[in-house]
Amino acid sequence: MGINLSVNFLGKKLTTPVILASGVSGYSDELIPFLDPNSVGAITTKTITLQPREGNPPPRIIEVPGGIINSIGLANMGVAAFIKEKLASLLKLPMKKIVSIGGAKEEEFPLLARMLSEFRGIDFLELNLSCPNLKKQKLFAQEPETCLKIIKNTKRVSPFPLIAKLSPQVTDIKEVALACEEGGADALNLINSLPVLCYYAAGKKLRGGLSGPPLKPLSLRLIEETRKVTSLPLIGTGGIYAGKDIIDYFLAGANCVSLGSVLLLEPSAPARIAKELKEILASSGYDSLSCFSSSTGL
Amino acid sequence: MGINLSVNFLGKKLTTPVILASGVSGYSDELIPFLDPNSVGAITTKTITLQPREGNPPPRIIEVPGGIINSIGLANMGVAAFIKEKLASLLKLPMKKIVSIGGAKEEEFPLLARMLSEFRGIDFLELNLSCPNLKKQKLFAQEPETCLKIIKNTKRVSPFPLIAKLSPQVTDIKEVALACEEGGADALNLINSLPVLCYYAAGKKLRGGLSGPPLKPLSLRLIEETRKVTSLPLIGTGGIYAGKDIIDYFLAGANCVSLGSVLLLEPSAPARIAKELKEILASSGYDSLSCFSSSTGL
Amino acid sequence: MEWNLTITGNTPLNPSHFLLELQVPSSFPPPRPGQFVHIRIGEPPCFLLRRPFSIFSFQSKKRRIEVFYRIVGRGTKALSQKKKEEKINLLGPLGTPFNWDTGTVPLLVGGGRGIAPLHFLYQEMKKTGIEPYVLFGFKNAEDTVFRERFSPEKFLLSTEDGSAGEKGKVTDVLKKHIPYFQGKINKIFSCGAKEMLQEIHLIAKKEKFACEVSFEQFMGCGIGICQGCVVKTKQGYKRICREGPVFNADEIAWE
Amino acid sequence: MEWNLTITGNTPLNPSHFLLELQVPSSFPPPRPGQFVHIRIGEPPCFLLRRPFSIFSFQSKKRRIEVFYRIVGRGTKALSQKKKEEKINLLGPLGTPFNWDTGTVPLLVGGGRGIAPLHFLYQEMKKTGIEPYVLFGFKNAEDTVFRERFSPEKFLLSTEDGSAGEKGKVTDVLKKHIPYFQGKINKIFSCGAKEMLQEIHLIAKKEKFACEVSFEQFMGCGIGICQGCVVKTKQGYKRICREGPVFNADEIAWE
Ligand SMILES: Cc1cc2nc3c(=O)[nH]c(=O)nc-3n(C[C@H](O)[C@H](O)[C@H](O)COP(=O)(O)OP(=O)(O)OC[C@H]3O[C@@H](n4cnc5c(N)ncnc54)[C@H](O)[C@@H]3O)c2cc1C
Ligand SMILES: Cc1cc2nc3c(=O)[nH]c(=O)nc-3n(C[C@H](O)[C@H](O)[C@H](O)COP(=O)(O)OP(=O)(O)OC[C@H]3O[C@@H](n4cnc5c(N)ncnc54)[C@H](O)[C@@H]3O)c2cc1C
Ligand SMILES: Cc1cc2nc3c(=O)[nH]c(=O)nc-3n(C[C@H](O)[C@H](O)[C@H](O)COP(=O)(O)O)c2cc1C
Ligand SMILES: Cc1cc2nc3c(=O)[nH]c(=O)nc-3n(C[C@H](O)[C@H](O)[C@H](O)COP(=O)(O)O)c2cc1C
Ligand code: FES
Ligand code: FES
Repeated sequence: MGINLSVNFLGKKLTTPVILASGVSGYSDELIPFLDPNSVGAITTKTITLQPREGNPPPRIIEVPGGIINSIGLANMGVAAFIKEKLASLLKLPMKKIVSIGGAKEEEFPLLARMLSEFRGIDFLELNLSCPNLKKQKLFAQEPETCLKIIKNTKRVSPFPLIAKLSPQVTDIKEVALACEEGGADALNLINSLPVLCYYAAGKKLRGGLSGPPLKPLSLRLIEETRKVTSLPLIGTGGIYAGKDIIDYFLAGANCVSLGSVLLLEPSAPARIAKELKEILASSGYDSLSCFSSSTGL
Repeated sequence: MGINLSVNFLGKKLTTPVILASGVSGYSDELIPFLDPNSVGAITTKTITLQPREGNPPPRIIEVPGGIINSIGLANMGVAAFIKEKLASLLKLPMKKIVSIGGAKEEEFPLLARMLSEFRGIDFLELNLSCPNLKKQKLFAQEPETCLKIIKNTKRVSPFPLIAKLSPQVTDIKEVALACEEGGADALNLINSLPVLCYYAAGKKLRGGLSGPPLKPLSLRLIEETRKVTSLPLIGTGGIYAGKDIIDYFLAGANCVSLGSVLLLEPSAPARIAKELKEILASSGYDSLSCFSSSTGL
Repeated sequence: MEWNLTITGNTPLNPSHFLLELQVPSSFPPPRPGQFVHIRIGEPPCFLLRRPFSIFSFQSKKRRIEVFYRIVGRGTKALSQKKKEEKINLLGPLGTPFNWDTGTVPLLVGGGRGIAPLHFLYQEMKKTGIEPYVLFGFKNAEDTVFRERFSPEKFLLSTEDGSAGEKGKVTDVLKKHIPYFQGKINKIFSCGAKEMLQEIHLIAKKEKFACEVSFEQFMGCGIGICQGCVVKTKQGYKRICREGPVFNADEIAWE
Repeated sequence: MEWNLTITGNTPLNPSHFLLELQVPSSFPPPRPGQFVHIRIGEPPCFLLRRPFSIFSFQSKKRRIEVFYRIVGRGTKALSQKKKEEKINLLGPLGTPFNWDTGTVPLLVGGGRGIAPLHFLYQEMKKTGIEPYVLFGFKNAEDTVFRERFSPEKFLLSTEDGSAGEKGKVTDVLKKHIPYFQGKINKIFSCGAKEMLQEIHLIAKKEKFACEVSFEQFMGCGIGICQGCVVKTKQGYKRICREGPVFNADEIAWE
């Protein structure tokens, strides 16, 4: 099929609008054997922190009716080990690369950006302002002022465009989005998983983030609201399992999308999803995604 | 089985902790043929407004993967017709009665309470501060100050204990809960459906409230958080489909629960659920729900 | 009103259309044409709402009901995979049926799967000695199931692609044949897409035929509780599961 | 590593335990004892994560693998309802297997469904001329499946209620028989609940037996990506799906 799935994202061309979300692609090495690289526009690393993080005690992931709850707790090797052990092979991949960074404190975001700044093969940095699995009282993404500050300070030292990843657990996403824009964010990613709680065995609690199908209608609504107040590119994330889900995200105002939980179930999903997307376009008589330019403002 | 499911709620005895939620029991008459009255502690009416409301254009309800989206738009006959046509037969029911009221403006809540005040067979009023299907920019339940004011003014004229029904779409539920308490709420109901968006056919949008299974872990987390800051009785609502779900709500800190979407699928669910609850208690060696008094602070 | 019924058949008529046959107990209220059943497809979290289907036929002696359905999504797909002998849970019969009396000379106009309630209506009318005229429209020849069940001299068929019967939309074919029906019939009964029903109502009004239409709409409870399934009438929204699915077309506030 | 396999059998052994048999193609890598498969139970939104199961046996000639499972929740329930001839999607073989060599004189200690990888281990050890001692513990007699597959003179059975074999927890029975095993065996292989594994490790340490244990933990991806399935070791958390499920018990940071 002569159908072109490529999209322009912050001045770069993604082969498809499908990004692999942070936390479900590891540092990319373990997922690569399952991937058709042509089906993926960009890959996002697990969120990297300044210090290595052990993560939360198990259990860390469980299926509940209709969703998945994870409480990984940002387990990662820390930025130094990441640079030493993983970055070189990541940078050899054909798709665009997004490095997700997470600070325990506000000041750590610019530090992380600075440490990564010399590796120009990185295409974008994503600021994880919204991890639900930390001990903090509030997420950064729940405090517009804090988002603004973090982004502003990171922007100063980052040679890479910045994507701010937001949380659904806010009263007004528009406020947060506007603060990020004011701080200098180049794009927004909506949404991270939703903070929740379950009991997985007699009285045993798991606090974590909900992901999977129910996030889609939530994310669509937040994207629609956000689209009304900003023309920043938006990455739509949450509950994408099929090509048709991506169409809905475009209709709501997203410019590209990212796949999370589906990769846990089906690590080879991107190829299927890209194929479905092509079929949908073909059957509607389109040969590229530019038919959505009106809704996305591209 | 000599198992007693009764719970004390605001000084009244509910035969079971199972309340039928607002909007899924109509004005009670149509559901009654399906109900075993002994399995239900209380019934909540559809939210009643000052003026009759037509509600939103169809479609109004749709299943999406993992959840249900409704956009009824508070269709109801208005308080005058409700009093004239429905209240008398409602008051004859054996279970406790909760009348849900909703104001288009803040001032309408006390007006509604006053109009209902002479019907002493009503046990509780529930203030729907959180309907996701209105045209307003913000829900009352997203503005702690507004909640406080509404409850305070309603409390003045209401001979009935007041339950405030809250929305999950807030940055910090604790703030809202504390404002409600300060305003004089006697109990809180967490949660109403979550504002979302879906596309149900080529490009056709439905904005509405998400209900069903995914609301359970969300509601449990919000209840746990709320329980830390208040000792008000809490009604746990969201995604209850089985007796074991109710146990989880008690563990999180709820004092009773309400059933929403399950009634759409299975109008006779309360009897099954009460039976399951009894079996769980029996198999754990308990003969009443008082085993949960520690977690609920009763 | 809630029943656990045994599937006695679930037969593909073509790749997308199936006929489901269910055994009902003697306590099952005899359904009337236009009424529907609300079928539980599966358990949460797989399926959270029932799916409504018109009753396609009722065999009172064998105590069987039939449902004629088309696969359009996840629920109907799962329904099509159910096997004989499996149990199925449903609410029904629900809703308000079609109305006719001995003076009625009916024309039944159906589109696609909208023929389901009209098939039942046809059967019941024949039992009361009325032989309706029938006009059914489909996409193409493959979809034209059950034509052999109607008396050929009173049966008209149309397909959009002309692969069977007359070519064209069912409403256009109806318009073409109005001269034939004038003076013969006095009431149209119809079921199908809303736009089609509206056109048919216009024709009926012009010709001074009475007209009853059966609507589809997304449903929640199916029993009148949730206000989920409304259609706009001249007296405001009415519930399709309770006041409908059959309405006097004159009542409807068409857009 | 992703396969669509045909179910050649899915047999109840008692009301809660089943044996699933799958045909694998010749390209399927010969699995090693201790490895597991990650089974896709159904489609979203019904099932969102796969479920991990040890390989219970591998018949290289017939190209069949078997999985022995217990119904504990929604996923295993749905698995038990799958029929012969249906297809099933899985990832595998995954994980790091048990280790032994010609000098190993093994005792296999399993509890409940934890016998699954040990059964496969037993079969493979026998192929290399090693005949392991076996001690299996169950809740009650009904659960004591497969006992006839082990040489009676080297097989010990216990049940918690004493309805078959010796009465008691499998760890207590092991302790009782330690004098018998002393000087005979040099390595314990075990799979079961974590508390049981910890007790077994204590016994092994005291007796200076080597000890390998296979863990269960809730899993996400099953292929090392999500960090969902860890166990605490002396070098920090390790992934059960990748560095495990089999670990040298000395490595584990028991609580
Ligand atoms: C009174 C009535 C009688 C009907 N009779 C028949 C019949 O005899 N044969 C037949 O094939 N179909 C009939 N339908 C339509 C049938 O209910 C839908 O095709 C079915 O619900 C689609 O379910 P799904 O899960 O396959 O589709 P999906 O699109 O996956 O369903 C998603 C959601 O949308 C709802 N939905 C989607 N389309 C419709 C629709 N057209 N009407 C109602 N709900 C819809 C579903 O119930 C579900 O909640 C009838 C509908 C009504 C209201
Ligand atoms: C490496 C490994 C090998 C295993 N081998 C076997 C085996 O051979 N036979 C057997 O019967 N079982 C085995 N298990 C356990 C099996 O995976 C669980 O019983 C199964 O996942 C439960 O799924 P469910 O949907 O029925 O339970 P539910 O409790 O409904 O599942 C809810 C969620 O919890 C997870 N979960 C619940 N219990 C466990 C558990 N014990 N381990 C992992 N995840 C769990 C599920 O995967 C799911 O995400 C093994 C587990 C692991 C990690
Ligand atoms: C196991 C797991 C780990 C995750 N880790 C991260 C992470 O490290 N950083 C981050 O920004 N998001 C993380 N996420 C969130 C996802 O990137 C995504 O935002 C979320 O899961 C919603 O998308 P989905 O519904 O497609 O899963 C994680 C999600 C899962 C399921
Ligand atoms: C069809 C429908 C109508 C509803 N109408 C109301 C309403 O009028 N007032 C209200 O407070 N909540 C209303 N709700 C919300 C429910 O009372 C409940 O809070 C929500 O559905 C979450 O519970 P559930 O997951 O058990 O459905 C409605 C929900 C549904 C599904
Ligand atoms: S579907 Fe609930 S009122 Fe009709
Ligand atoms: S399950 Fe994902 S790393 Fe093991």
